[in-house]
Amino acid sequence: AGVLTIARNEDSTTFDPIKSAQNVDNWVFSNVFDVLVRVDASGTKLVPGLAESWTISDDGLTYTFKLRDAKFSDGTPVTAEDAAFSLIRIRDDKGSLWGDSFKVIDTATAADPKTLVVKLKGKSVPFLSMMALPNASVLPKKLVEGAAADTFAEKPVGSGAFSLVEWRRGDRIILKKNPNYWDAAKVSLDGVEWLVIPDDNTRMLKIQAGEVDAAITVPFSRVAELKTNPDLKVISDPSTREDHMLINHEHGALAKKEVREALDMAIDKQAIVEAATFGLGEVAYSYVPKGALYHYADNLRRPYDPEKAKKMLADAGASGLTLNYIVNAGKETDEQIAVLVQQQLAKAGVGVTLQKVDPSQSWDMLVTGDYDISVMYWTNDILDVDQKTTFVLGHDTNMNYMTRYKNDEVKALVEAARLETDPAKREAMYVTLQKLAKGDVNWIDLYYSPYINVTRKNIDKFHQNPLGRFFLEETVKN
Amino acid sequence: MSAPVSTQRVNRTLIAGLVIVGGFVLAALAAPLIAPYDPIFQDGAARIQSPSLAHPFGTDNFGRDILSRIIYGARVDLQMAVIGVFFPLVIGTVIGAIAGFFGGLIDAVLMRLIDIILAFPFLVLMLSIIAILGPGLSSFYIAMALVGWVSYARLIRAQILVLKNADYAVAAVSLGFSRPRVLFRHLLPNSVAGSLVFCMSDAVLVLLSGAAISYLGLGVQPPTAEWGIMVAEGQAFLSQAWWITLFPGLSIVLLAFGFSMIGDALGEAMGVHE
Amino acid sequence: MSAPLLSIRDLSVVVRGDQGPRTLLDRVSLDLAPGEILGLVGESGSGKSLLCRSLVQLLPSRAISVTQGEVRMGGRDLLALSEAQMQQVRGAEIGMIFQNPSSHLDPLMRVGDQIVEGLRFHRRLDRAAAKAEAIALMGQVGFTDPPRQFAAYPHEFSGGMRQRAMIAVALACDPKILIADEPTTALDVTIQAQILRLLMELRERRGLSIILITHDLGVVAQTCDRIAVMRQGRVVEVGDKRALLARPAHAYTRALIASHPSMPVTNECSEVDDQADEAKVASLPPPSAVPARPLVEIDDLHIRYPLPGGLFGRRRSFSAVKGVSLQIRPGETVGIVGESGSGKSTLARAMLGLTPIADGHVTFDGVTLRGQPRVALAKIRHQAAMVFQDPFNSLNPRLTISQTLTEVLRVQGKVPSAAIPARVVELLALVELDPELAGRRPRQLSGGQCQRAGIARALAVDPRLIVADECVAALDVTIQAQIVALFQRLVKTMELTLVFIAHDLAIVRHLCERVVVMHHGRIVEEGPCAEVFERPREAYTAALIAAIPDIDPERRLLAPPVEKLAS
Amino acid sequence: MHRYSFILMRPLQFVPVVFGVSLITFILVRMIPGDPARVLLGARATPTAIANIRAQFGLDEPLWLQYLYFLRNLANGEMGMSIVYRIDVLRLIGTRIEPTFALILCSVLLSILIAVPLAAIAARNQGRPVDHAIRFVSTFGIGFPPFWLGLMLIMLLAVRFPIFPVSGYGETLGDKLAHLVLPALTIALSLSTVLLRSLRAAMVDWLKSDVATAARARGMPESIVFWRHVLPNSIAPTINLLAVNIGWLIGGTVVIESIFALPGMGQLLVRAIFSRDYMVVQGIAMVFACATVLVNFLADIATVAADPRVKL
Ligand SMILES: Nc1ncnc2c1ncn2[C@@H]1O[C@H](COP(=O)(O)OP(=O)(O)OP(=O)(O)O)[C@@H](O)[C@H]1O
Ligand SMILES: Nc1ncnc2c1ncn2[C@@H]1O[C@H](COP(=O)(O)OP(=O)(O)OP(=O)(O)O)[C@@H](O)[C@H]1O
Ligand SMILES: [Mg+2]
Ligand SMILES: [Mg+2]
Ligand code: NI
Repeated sequence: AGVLTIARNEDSTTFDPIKSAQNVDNWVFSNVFDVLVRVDASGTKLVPGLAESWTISDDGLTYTFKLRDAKFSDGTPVTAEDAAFSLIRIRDDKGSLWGDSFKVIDTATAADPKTLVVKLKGKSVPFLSMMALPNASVLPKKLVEGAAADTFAEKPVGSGAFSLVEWRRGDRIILKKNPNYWDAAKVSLDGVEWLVIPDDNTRMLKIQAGEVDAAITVPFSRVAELKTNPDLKVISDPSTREDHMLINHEHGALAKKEVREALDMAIDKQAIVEAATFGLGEVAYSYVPKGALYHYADNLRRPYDPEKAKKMLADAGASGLTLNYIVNAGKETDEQIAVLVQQQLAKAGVGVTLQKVDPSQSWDMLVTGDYDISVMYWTNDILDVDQKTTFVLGHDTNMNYMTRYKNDEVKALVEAARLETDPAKREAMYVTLQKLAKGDVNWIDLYYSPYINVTRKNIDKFHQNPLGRFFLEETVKN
Repeated sequence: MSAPVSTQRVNRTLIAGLVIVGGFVLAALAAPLIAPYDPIFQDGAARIQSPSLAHPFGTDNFGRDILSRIIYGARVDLQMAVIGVFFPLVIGTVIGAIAGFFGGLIDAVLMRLIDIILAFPFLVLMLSIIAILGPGLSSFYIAMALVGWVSYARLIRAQILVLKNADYAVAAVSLGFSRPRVLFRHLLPNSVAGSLVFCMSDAVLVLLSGAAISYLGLGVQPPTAEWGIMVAEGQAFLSQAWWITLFPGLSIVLLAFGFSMIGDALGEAMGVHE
Repeated sequence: MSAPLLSIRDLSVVVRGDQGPRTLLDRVSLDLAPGEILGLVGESGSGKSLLCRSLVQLLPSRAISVTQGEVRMGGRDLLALSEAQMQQVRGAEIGMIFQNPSSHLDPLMRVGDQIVEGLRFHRRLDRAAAKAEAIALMGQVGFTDPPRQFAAYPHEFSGGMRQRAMIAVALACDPKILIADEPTTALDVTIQAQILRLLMELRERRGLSIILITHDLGVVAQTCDRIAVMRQGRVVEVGDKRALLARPAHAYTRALIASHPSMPVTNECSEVDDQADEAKVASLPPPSAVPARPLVEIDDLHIRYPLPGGLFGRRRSFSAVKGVSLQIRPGETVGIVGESGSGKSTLARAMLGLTPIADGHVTFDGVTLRGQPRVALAKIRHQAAMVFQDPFNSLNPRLTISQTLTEVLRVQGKVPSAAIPARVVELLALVELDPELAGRRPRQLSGGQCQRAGIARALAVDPRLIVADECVAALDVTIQAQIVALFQRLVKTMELTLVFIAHDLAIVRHLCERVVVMHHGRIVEEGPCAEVFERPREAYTAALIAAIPDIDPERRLLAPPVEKLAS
Repeated sequence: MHRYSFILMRPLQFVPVVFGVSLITFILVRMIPGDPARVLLGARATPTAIANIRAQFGLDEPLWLQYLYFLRNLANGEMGMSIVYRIDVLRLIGTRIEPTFALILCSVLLSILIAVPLAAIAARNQGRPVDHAIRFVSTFGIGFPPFWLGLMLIMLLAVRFPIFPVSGYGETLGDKLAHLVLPALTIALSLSTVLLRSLRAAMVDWLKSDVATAARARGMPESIVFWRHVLPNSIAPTINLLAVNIGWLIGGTVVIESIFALPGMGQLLVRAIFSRDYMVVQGIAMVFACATVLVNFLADIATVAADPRVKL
């Protein structure tokens, strides 16, 4: 029982799920809304949400969801009509940020109040995983339709475990237990408050002072110290976050595979793990993060060998290489890594010019190819690896995540894997992809890192799954 | 003549101020000679060490020697203070002098411009300019110059407005001196005292603005040693490694102290109050 | 002499400074009888103010202290009183009025409240009673509408009114002694006469004893019973007014009397070797006999200043000069007199093209300013120069005297640059400035020295016309006399045309051939000096002349209040 | 009466200022490289999605047209839609306006409460050890980076000795004040030193002035001399200094807001700049500009009220 107060570093932007693509919003959407299909706590399985069960037609084009008896927080029942409306809305609404991702849906109709039938335009294995996106939550049709959407975004009604009481912008979001939630009996908390405390120090001081029950996004540098505090519990949950170094394949010597290999060998990832994550992370070796589906644990790991790297560069005619490194301003770890990489590459004879730019601008520079290297990260938001694979290797319109990496064999394989329904075959295909990407050094995998959160001693079961969802319906405040 | 006691005090304040600022200038000039380590060298084995004989001010999370970084930082911070004040001073003085001296339409237009800049949120300008030009010192200087001249222009204009009716200015006109000569040779030298005093506290403001920008993540390029960014980055280790923030923080405070003392002494000597 | 009300014995005051202690007052002894007016005269810095301030223990700095002596009043030694006891003496027994009423009245407090403040503190009156009393007092000191003026702020008053307010504040607690520290130095002669008359009336009515500080012997001669002469911290001579003026014992007193401008011209103190020059001038034909073209010709001149305020762009303006016509012939010495604010400076500036002209014409040597501004200005800048009232503020404080002169010579370009240093030396000699002073800045010079530098600067232009705007008003009488003598000499030797502006008629009478009287922006009278001063045609002129305190105590200062007559 | 006639005139001068600020902001924020649509869409951005967003917010129109739209909206009392928050900018600002201005108000009051008594003590003991001590501390106080000072205050007065809350903003008035103490103190510690120095200098001058001498000469005790004559005269010149500093504070509180997690406009502004939420930046710039202009206006009125000689 009791109200759980959680300190985080940023405020939500909206309560209309289709209008946001940010974690800050998704993490609250999951509290307030519910989806047809959920990803379980381990982040590896799809489990029933609002849909009790589902069937897939043999041609893989028709999905039939059987909805459970659930109610929205205002007491009206959740119907297949609402579900169909929500799917069409995320695909077609002018304000939707997800239109492209849901284009594969052809029709969504309510066969009866509890049966939703979705027809796809083409076969898509990842489709079911997409249903678990908080952005695809089921919304009450009559409250969202037409002009009501704007009001709804501030006074949302959902079928999640909690419902919104008040949103004090910039300060906190106050949620209370939703008595109409289909699994309400299991929910222990009376309510949840998401507080905004942007400064890392203040956030940590806030929980140390006992003014909040939990604080999320704990800086790695703080973990050791917080662990010594007997009133606190530091929780480390595996995540799908992977930090990697983008390489612009179109820039001079970087087009040569040997040069990229040399760079991979010139970077001491273990040192980065030590310095930037204080040993909490783990050296990465595949673009598919550890703990995610189809992760290949035996992928190639090039040893750290600056001497050899130097030689390889000389052999490739690229000694005296100087690289333009775009650093995202205001991200502490990114700046730390930049400084470290600069020093490491110097040992291999590679000069690095750091160029710090505001993160919104760095996007533009990466897109236009106005860079040599830059560190970015990716966190999966759906269970299936296809999404990331397509973005990173599938010759997507975004130039393979701005790296301009080109390999037609890889591209064909990405297409094939998307349509492969046999899990074993599919896994094999993704293993191959991981090997090929590593071989080509599409980018340099740096490290995997966990979600680090901290709670007061009296809080139990405060967990995130690798996709980031908090399971507050299970959390207990003693 | 009339107050021997206060003359002595002025001198003491001035000397104390000059000693502090001069000390930093020396440290900056002689940095390669006196700094015990390379300021950007990272010693993986010596991360976050508390002050010791080997590292008198301790090391930071990269194992860089804080003392050396402070010494090298003096170069950047003094440069920031000087350039961050110099351009506003020059631009503001010229504009203020012209507005005050010529009056009329020029004055009216410049005054409206000043009103606009005063009403313009400093942060929007600062962050926009830095975002447009990219983080770094030159963007910082440009932003400071675009905003900072206003205070000087107002000070100088007010002075010139008074002085241009002073007898010696009228005398200069009546003796057939040209207008630029009257303005630049007679009026300006007599009106800059207030600005020179203000300079000193302005230098402190510049350093603090720099630190604030670093806090917002748009400070100088890493791995440059600069006090503001050292404090801002060291925040993460505030409770476990106080020395990472304390020493650069104290350096800012001390340099600011030196500047204010010089400003005080100048003000008292020239009979101007801020 | 009856038993003294206040008796000062062997009072010494010392300032501790960098170079050890310096004695500012040296064993001063003085007595003040009940109902007596004691005049305290002496050059600037002689310790007059200090003496009075030590009576009430209000020394100007912590470094200054009384080292010996006593001040007896009603059986007590004032110097031995505690601060709390002293507060009862100040205001209640000894009231003070100061030289500069503008800076001594609190600008943020209504005048009436400043009077009330003392009444409530010393006499413990309640608000209403105090207010009534204050209004009565304001009436006594000559306010015309006390109930309304009670609520006015000091800046809304003229200088004379402010001085009256100051007096009312001092009288509020009915003191036995009033110390008036140069109460009229900043004021017009006409206002000065009113204030002095007020002080004498108060003495009659209240039986006040007054110590009147001044450096104008004329003021003393007109008002005081006894005179004390101070010099360098000592009282060099004390005595009954008539006796002292008639038979000054001390050389300094004699010098003071001699340099008083109201002394007849024949008694003049100018150097003996001027005789020769004077002879030369006398041999020249009178200027009017030469049908020369006027050097300056002013025709129906109007000058307006914009006034601040004015709602929605309706600009209001104030006419400082309203239709003045005047001709000045080469070689003439013309005096312009008139009360403060009558437009003298404005006219002078207009003559030199330093002020925009609203209407009318100024012609300099045949070129009109409005017709051919460029030519005229170029001509004026080359042939005319101005000497300013304030010797310190008219010199650029950052430049040394020789830098100042050099710059003028260079800009004017009349002297080849190689010859400039020599010319500087020559100019300094001309104004009798020690060449050693050339390297100093204005702040390092005395007022008289600065004023000489100012004149040298004007001469550097090698002008035909010099306009001197109140160039001696701020100086001591003795220095005044020197500067006037210098002008006389220069005019005679250099064929200058001189326009001499002053509100002190005595000096003008001394120096000029012709005088122009201005009032409220108009010329009210004009003519040869001797004529105008002997037989003024206008009442205003007569009032001005009558207001000059003569050093001869028998020529009483009895003229009626000027404003009422003239306005 | 007449002295206050500027109150009628002055608002006319606001117009060019507000117009100028809007134009400069408009141009400036659009010169920043980076596309709001891309920021909004994040890593998964696709060209069609970007084009869609740009069209929705009119970002594909020519600049001058966008500015005209902005002006037209402004004339209707609207400021457009936030790209990130998807609500009306004025409403968004409305939710964030209170903490910022409450913070500024508290800081200014606190600074005055600190500065006036200390300046009085220092000036009345000029040259004595107390004076030196106060001047020394105040000179030192100027150089502290506020974010550092703020954290130190939190550690001391909220964690070590839990007197005040660590961060945030309350709901009831008392609660809000409690939350505002530490941030206001952080600002006041530096603002008050500026005021203190100026006030002390003025007081020292006025204590030596003729006005004070005249008051003493009529037997006024030192306390009356100080409180009735010296203090009012010293305050007048400080009003302007205070106004200039409030001008700096307006829009300069972001660091403090961030440290103390105050849900104010400063934070919103910085986020908006970083995410290129043009409309929000414009809106806040306008609000700040109006506030600054208003503060100066009030300062003018205060100056006129404080000193009967002043005409504007
Ligand atoms: N605050 C001070 N510190 C040191 N010396 C002072 C101070 N005030 C006055 N003096 C010195 O005391 C002497 C007497 O000054 P005082 O003001 O009494 O002269 P005064 O006769 O009133 O002159 P004036 O006619 O110019 O008013 C002067 O030599 C002056 O330099
Ligand atoms: N710059 C100005 N702006 C507005 N009014 C002015 C200005 N200068 C002078 N006046 C006004 O013009 C009138 C004449 O001034 P002017 O200085 O010529 O008088 P004056 O005869 O020289 O007086 P004084 O003897 O005091 O020097 C005065 O009422 C004065 O207030
Ligand atoms: Mg005196
Ligand atoms: Mg004049
Ligand atoms: Ni008159």
